Amino acid sequence: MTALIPGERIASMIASIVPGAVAAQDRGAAWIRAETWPAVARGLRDGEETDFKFLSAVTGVDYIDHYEVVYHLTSFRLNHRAVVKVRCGEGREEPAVPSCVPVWRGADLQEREVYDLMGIRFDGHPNLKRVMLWEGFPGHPHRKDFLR
Amino acid sequence: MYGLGILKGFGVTALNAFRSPFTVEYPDRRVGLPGLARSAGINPLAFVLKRPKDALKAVLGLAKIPARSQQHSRFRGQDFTWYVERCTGCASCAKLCPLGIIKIVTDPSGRQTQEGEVYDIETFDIDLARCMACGICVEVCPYDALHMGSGFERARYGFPNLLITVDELKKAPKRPSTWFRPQLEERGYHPHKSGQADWRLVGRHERPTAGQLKRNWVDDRAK
Amino acid sequence: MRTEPVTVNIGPHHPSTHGVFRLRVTFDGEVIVDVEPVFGYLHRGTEKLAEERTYVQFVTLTDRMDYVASMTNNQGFVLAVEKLAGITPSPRGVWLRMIAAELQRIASHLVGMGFFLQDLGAFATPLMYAMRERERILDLFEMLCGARITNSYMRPGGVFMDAPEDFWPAVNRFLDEMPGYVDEYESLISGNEIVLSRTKGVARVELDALINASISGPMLRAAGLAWDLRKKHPYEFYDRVEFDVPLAQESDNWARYIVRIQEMRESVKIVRQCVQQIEPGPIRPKEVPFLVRPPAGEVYSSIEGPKGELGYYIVSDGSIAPYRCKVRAPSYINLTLLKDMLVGWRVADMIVTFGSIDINMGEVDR
Amino acid sequence: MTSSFLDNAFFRNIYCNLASSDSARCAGGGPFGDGLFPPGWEWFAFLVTAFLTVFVVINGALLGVNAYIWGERRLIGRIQGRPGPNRWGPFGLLTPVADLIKILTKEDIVPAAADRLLFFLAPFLIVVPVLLVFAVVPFGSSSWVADLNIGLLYVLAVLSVESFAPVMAGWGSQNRYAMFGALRAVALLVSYEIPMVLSLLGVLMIAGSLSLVDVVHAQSVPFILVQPLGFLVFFIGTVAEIQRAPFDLAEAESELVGGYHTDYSGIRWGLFQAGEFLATIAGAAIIVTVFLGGWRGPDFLPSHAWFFIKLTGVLVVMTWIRGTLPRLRIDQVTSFAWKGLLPLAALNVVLSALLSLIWPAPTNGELWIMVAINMTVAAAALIVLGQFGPKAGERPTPAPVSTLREATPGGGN
Repeated sequence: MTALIPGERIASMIASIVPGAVAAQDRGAAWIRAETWPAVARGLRDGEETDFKFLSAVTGVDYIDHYEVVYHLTSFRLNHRAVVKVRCGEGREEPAVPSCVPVWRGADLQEREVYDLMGIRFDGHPNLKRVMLWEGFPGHPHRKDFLR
Repeated sequence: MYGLGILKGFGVTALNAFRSPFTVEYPDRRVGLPGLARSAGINPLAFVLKRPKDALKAVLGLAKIPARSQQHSRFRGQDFTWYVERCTGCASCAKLCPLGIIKIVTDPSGRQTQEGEVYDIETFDIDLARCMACGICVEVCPYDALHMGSGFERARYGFPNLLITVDELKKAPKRPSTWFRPQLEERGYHPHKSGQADWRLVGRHERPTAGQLKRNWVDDRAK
Repeated sequence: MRTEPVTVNIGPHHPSTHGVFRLRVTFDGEVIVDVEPVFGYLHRGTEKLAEERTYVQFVTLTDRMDYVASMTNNQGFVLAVEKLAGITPSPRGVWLRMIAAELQRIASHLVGMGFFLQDLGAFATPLMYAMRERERILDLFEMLCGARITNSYMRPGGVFMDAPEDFWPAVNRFLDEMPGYVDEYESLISGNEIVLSRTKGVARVELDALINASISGPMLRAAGLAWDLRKKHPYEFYDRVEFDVPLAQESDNWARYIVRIQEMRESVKIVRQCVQQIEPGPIRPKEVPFLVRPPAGEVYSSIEGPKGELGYYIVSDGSIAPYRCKVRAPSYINLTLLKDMLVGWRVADMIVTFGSIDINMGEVDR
Repeated sequence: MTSSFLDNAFFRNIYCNLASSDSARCAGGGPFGDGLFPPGWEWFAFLVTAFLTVFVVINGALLGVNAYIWGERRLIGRIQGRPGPNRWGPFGLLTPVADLIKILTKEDIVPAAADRLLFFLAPFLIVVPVLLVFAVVPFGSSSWVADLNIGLLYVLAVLSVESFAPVMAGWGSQNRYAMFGALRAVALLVSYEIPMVLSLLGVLMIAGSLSLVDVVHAQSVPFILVQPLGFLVFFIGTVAEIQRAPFDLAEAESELVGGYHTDYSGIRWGLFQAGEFLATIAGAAIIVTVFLGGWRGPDFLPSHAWFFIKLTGVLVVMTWIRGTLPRLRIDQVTSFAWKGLLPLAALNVVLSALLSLIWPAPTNGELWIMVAINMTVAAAALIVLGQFGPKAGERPTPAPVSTLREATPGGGN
């Protein structure tokens, strides 16, 4: 069975990589400060007991008062999985997260999709363009305030 | 040796050339003399003597017999089957349709049946142009009034003609699919073989007897 | 001699792009210099639609994502909902789901293989053979749920309807004949020197690059990594059936093809065991309501789809509809390395590589 | 001209009815007494008969195309488990007619950027040379339009004119797919011309003549047995030359949509298709004539029947190949021609030269000795060459990816 690492455990793992990176934690996930995310990502990927070589999914979620990017990480060797979240600042204006494409190539298309549909900017992405919709499409459809 | 794999492939294709085709030819199928005679139910020799003209046609490759794929009784067809006798106008189907393509307008009739109060259905429009035949409307119908149809030949010129109205639903031949209707399957019903199904047949329950009705509606309430 | 690169638009209306997909390719002669995929011609906003639909209603929309593997789409979604709402499915329903999903895996691999060979330029013959068997699987699906492609067969807690009696002899007959058909493809294709010389060593990717690019499914197994969620994370009753995970080491087009062929054989084995082990009983628990109302929370659940890890991330706010439903679409993410795979190869290899990734545009664009 | 269509009794009768005064050809006058034309008008009678002959042959060839299209579709259908076209007319025989009507009534689209002269000329250039081939093909023991003493040379020359058409079409369409197809077609045609011509040399040495009629007369033993290597190379070369699967990469509908005829529509596209099928029939006819003994066969069937039976057999094999094999890549196709077929053809030439030094005019028995020797050498050559060819499981050298990637402008996708 692919074990899901509890939020507390992953938080302590992250804290040992970059002290002070964990902003919050709950049973299932750990929240990370956006500015530390690239360093944390690299640590999670290369760490001996984390070994998250595989980035399963990148999801943007609109929580009305803020946006969150959720990363689902998988380790093939240790057969475990963890959920790491990054909060994109406060409020709805200009949400942005550092890109993790330098760490995981697999984030490339997924981050572009999140950027396209949720409007979260990924700083440092090599080719941040819209994927599903055309350039100049008004708005970002997955936002809760998007009107059809 | 180089080339043997290619030769093996030639063997496979040659073998397949002598198998009979798996195509289902719709709506009709070309047959030769033996096929035509078999479809008529007599042996070819007798067929030649009895119907020489058709036999000649068959030999020339011009004879055809109707053909249709073997459809399972659960097939979710396009035309819906609706029993006005069973419908109470609860509009569950309209509420739970994922695409919202069912439009129901009802009017209280004041009539009661054994299964609840009945509304007069003034409008029951199903916009087949947008229907994806998911069958959730049938799944949620509490009184088994709405069934998937078994037809698939509802091609029309233009989207408005795809709208099924309440009059059409009432008049349409009642050949419900057994999709999500295990009681029909238990009774061995097949829409293409068994003919039309009466509204008394398609329900989940037996028609309650007078005694049951009295128990349900009078005795239980008196408690 | 002065030459200049030529930019060609492959698609969106191209016979071999497997749907409406566009590639902006720069060629130097016949050699590919640059590739830029352009998506979105089939984008329907499925994830947004989920936010306005109840959980059961959204099952019908999952069919439309990967439309050659709708059963596995359903399966992934209902598993996520069950995990979220804490529903324990009925055993018979689970067995039926496994039978349907494995049959669907065979069908999907048949389509993948057939179009892969079609892209190689075989005049539709292997494709027709693949369609012949897929047709029989679709007939089985019609028996199960009345629809051939867009099944919507599964519900949280099980399936919506038990298999009819005539399903069991039909599925047994199919299982008896299917290995023979796979042998037929193998003798038609696998030994063919033209196919070998066209696919061996073409579009090779290193395993590390594949993992780093989040590529999953047969592509990963063709690179020699035994990662199959059915083994590593046995959802449903996959721990109760025995099967092998086919592996190849080469990580080229040939390896991807041969892994799919072998997976079909394994799926036949799985379905056979499911048919033997299935037990009578209800197909879904009576207490599961039509309007599933999971508690507030979130879940990520993934299954091994025919094309890779098919994951559903659902955030619930306690209402009858998901607050956010994200689909981890394997077809889409498997395209990440497309450029690396194609650059340096020729026009013909590009089409074949595209076929070997086995994408489905309905799932890529969602 | 050594002999011509007037050797055919049918056309000689027509000619002699028109001009019975030509005592050289019509000894004893026409069958119906005096001719229509007075003496001195033999040239006109000749012209009329010639026109009639050409009319019959060309229309026969085009009818053959229709029949072949039907036959191929039926056969490939059966190979794929389908019935094939069977709706229109008995057994679907009228399907090509329906296709033709459809093609004729379709809109003729000319791309705005097209080079109109090339665009319009190309479809004709693909049909006419193939039709010219039929001029020298002997269909029966005395049925041919012309028996040229350089018949084989004429066939090769005329067929190589055909390679202009794809280039004209590809360039004229101003379409990149078409351009790719055109360049592929040229690479293919140029590569396969050489082994094809070389493979015919052996036949010429044994037959001692370039005339197709003489070649058939020389085949007391069919040359497929005397020249197995030559036949193999010529057969593969012909399939490649007429661009059928597995060498159809100039059209390659899964890669280049339609290759050089991507932008054509209506009857112009139809001409390309007709040209392709005509070329197939012409190629098969040449194979039958040169290697399968032409019209020769046991006496219980007329010579024409033997020719058409053999022709049908070759066409069925070609269709079977098309239904089975996937397409090769362009570099594989050309390297196969240069590294595989050319050595075989050269070996065949050397061997045939040696053998024809020993037996300059082989008798029947000597031919059978040649069969034995040639068969042995062919088997040995194929086995030896098979060791060098790309074996199953062996990888071709991949293209230099890293260098190319550095030259790529821009970042990731």
